[in-house]
Amino acid sequence: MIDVTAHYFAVFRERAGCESEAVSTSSQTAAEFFDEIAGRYGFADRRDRCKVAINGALAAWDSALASGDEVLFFPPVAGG
Amino acid sequence: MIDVTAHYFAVFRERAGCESEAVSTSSQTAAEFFDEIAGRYGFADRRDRCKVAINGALAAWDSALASGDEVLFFPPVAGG
Amino acid sequence: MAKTFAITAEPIDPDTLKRRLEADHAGACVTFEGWVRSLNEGEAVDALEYETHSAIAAREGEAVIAEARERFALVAAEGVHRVGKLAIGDCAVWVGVSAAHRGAAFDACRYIIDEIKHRLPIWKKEHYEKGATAWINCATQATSEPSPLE
Amino acid sequence: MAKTFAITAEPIDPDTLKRRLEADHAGACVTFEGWVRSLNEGEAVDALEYETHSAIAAREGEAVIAEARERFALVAAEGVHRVGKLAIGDCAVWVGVSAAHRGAAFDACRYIIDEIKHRLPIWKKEHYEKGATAWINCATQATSEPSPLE
Repeated sequence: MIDVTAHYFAVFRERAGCESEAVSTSSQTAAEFFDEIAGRYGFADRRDRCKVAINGALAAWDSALASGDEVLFFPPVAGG
Repeated sequence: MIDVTAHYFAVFRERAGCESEAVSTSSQTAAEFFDEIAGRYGFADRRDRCKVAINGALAAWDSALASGDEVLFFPPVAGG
Repeated sequence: MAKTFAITAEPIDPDTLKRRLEADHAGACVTFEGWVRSLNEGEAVDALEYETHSAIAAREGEAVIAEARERFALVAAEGVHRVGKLAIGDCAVWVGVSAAHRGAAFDACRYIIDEIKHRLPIWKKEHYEKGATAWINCATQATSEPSPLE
Repeated sequence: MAKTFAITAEPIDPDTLKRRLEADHAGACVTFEGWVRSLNEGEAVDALEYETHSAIAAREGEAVIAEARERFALVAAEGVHRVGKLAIGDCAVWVGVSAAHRGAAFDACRYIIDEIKHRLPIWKKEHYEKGATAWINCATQATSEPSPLE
């Protein structure tokens, strides 16, 4: 298990009911962690339409997580 | 023979040495009249790159001329 | 290098921004402004709220501008996206480019706004006259104007 | 119908012109400005002189704007061309359009400036630093940016 902080934006923040939270997880990658969190809060968006940032920079979904990471989940952008 | 007024713009004005002049001509169309004037002053531009206006409106090169017409010869435009 | 893209909570001032594009060898200037519309997908909109991650959005915006300067023969290119609560008619995003020739200026301006719209972490929440709200994204929009990226 | 295209001997004021494009249902605004460049085809330019037939040029400009409104889903479209003697950096021509969506705004703005450049009776004389002058037209320009119309 690792200890990370998850940060939620826009519709994800509203679904989660908080801007960020400490999470202990057995997920090894950003993708696994997203799926875990999305399942918990019922995020409706497909992961490939979302983005993740780790410690302040956009990251690939297969990035490995480490204890202490700040993981930011971005729902689909406004676009248009 | 008909009596018309020819008006010259930009490089045509400089070649002709005047803004306009009264001309008696046997030309029956704008195209014939252009060729006559172009020959007289050595206009270098091909007619299909130039335009003609008759009595204040752009006109086709095969327009017939009548006495009293104001005929405006436009060299190729700036474009770009 | 001077900053070429900014996220701001203040009103955008296009006229001041445009002056930064001036140069003796620039012959063409193309600007894009995105304005808050009163109607989206048939719903009457009262106001909009833009949320962002400022640091990542600004960095990604800078990256888009840099790509445009690589791809097109530009003199200058700048962009600004406003966030927070906006009213109908407010300018939400501004992009301006200058170039020797207009072809490059049009192509680059379009490239920049298309990429900004699709890549920057900026989210839009619409407040409707009837009181409801909705987060808007590409997937929720009708496909009247499909993106070249999708 | 209000005039949508003008020929003027006065400096162009883009900011004032742009306000005429505003409307609650407009979500995108694209503007084009043509600036006098210090260099053309490698020659150092001091100043430019634009000559026109004002009435015919204005009428043809109005026709171009009307065509753009037929072809693209626009909210508003306007254009102005300045004539007389201009200095480096002066705005010689301005085109602005607003639309619900940016695709139409970009396409229409480009259409209008392309047509204006090729159809309006406006002639450009360059004054070079070394004292010479030259009338410039499409045929005298290098083909670095071929027009779709030729």
